Amino acid sequence: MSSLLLIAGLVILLTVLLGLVRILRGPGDTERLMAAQLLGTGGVAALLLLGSAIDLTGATDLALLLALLAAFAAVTFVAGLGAGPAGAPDGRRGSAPDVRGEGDSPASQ
Amino acid sequence: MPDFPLPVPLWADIPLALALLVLALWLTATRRDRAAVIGFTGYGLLAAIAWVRLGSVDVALTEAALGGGLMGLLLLTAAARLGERADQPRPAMPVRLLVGVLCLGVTLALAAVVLSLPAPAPNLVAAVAANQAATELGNPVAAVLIAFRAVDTMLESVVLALAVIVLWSFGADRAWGARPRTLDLGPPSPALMLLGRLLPPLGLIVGVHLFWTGADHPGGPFQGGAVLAAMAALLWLARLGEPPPVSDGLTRVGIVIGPLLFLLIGLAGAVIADAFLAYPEGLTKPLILLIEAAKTLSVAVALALLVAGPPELPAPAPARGETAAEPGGTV
Amino acid sequence: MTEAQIYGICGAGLVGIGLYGAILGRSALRRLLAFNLVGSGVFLIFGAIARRGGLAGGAASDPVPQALVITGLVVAFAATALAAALLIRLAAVERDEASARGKPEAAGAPSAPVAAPAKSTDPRTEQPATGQSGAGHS
Amino acid sequence: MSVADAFTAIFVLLGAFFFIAGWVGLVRFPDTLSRLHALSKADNLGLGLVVVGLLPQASWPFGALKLVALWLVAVLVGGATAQMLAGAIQARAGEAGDRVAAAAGTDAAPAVDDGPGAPR
Repeated sequence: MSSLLLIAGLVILLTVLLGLVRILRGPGDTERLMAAQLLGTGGVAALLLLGSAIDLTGATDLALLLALLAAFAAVTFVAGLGAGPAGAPDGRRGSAPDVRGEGDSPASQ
Repeated sequence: MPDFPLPVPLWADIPLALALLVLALWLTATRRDRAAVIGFTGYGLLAAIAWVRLGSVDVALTEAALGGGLMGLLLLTAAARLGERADQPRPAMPVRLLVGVLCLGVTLALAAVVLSLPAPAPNLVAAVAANQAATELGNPVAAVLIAFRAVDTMLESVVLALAVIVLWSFGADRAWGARPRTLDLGPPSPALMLLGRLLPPLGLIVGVHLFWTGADHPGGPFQGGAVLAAMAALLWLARLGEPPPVSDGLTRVGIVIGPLLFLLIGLAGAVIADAFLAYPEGLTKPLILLIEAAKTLSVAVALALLVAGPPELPAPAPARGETAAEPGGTV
Repeated sequence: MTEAQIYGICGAGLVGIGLYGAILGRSALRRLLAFNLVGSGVFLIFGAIARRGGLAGGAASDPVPQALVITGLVVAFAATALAAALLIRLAAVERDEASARGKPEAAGAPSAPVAAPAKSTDPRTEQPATGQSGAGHS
Repeated sequence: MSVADAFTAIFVLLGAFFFIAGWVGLVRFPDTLSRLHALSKADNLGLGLVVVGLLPQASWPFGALKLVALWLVAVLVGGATAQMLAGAIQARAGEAGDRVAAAAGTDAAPAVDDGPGAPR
């Protein structure tokens, strides 16, 4: 049984690690954020599976913490879209156009 | 750990380590600040998993709470506040090459050191285990933090309090006494408000659980405090509450109560028990609990205030009427 | 290869990458990230050593280095928060100065003349000092 | 293999399948909203099925309770963030459309949503 859980956990971990491609290539920051979130969820699932397969103490606590906090990046990102740079009373302008932005993958691969 | 059909190091650790390195390379090379910061939040999540694989669940919890949660919040707020700024001119190619070679040298030297560590690894596991009973704590890491290396831990909570003071001093003179406003990123979306209403109660439970369970299992004041701070920041982000003004007395008490109590009990230990920061026989566990509770509170307050930023005056004269509903809530 | 070796080497690589980024980063925020990478790499090496010691001593990980890393993580976070606040403050001051100089900026026009002179004098005097404290932290 | 183990195996494998599907969708789907859809599948179904599958293996009652709490948190957080992201994407698309319509011309081009032509 536990070897099946282990394999499933490893498969999920590898899958979400491959999702890093989206962080690296974008094209937009929204995609990067989604990939980061998949990383969080998949990390939670992998931790649960590995935790019950090879008896990692505290893996469930960590998974709970990750599930609770993994979305903070997304939340702040979206909230930050509406905000302008510091001191500018009127948000909206300046920050909206650069949601997208070309990924520069050649540097990393 | 029993044997398994496939070697975990090969399939989990090497990809994880590679992912960390690729992500690190990418976020130093990429062009845009905010993209790099998003990558860094992913990095924090991966690092937490790496720490579990290293057998340090306590560290993994801290890394997840700070690196995965609060750090993303802090840096993405900073990125939103800064906007995209023009890149600074890059130095000439030879300089970059030189720096690259030197950094590679550092890496190679460190890697050589890691690979040539002495074979029977020196450790303090036995020493900690031998004396752990005296602290009545089941978690060896907690015992080290609160008893065996108590000076470190106390000074570290002093550092947190000092950091808040320094941060507050960044504000303009005119703004002294006002509220921090760095997290005030504009009107929240309905989904954010829902999250802000439902998540903090759960986070409160998890935070207190982490603090309480820290005596015998992985967890402790830092992890619990970080979760509580993250929940407070979420509330402020959703505008369901506001950070307290810098002049608020209760907040100041909250910041210093942890280190202060630690210090007082430590000083009392010099008189009652035999040394500074020693705990008297029999009272060890209650005193440790008291210190840890105060420390959890102080860590939570200090971390939340660190994320909230220096005091700021409300944005001058909205002029466009969109944020005009706000002045009622300000000091 | 044990996991201690894998993550130890990973940590060594992170220190190198972070150093490069901290020296030649494209922007201040990026250098801040790189500084965190260096810290993370050092902590991972610490973790590798703790893992070896722990396995030799019959535990999952040596508790003493773990405690040190926890302390270090919290302090690194505090330093990062300070640096980020400094960057935001600096950007606000620069923007105020730019609008005080009468740059034709759409958003700055109505409010800037009132707020700018008072705001831009005091931060300028504290700027060198804050710059130093930032350097001391990183 | 007991019934509980078979139950676990089926649900965990299904969950893993949804993670793979979510990843494929995230990498291969042409536009942002579809990718978000794929991500939500992995978020809710993938993690949910894994948690359901692990329930028989968890210690009763606190281990199981923790798992259920975890899944509830994940669904709440995943749903709310997906909603927020979708709202942001839509607002951006609307803004870009306005700007194109007004033919302001300066920074309209980079703001247009990354449509079918997204690099791959």
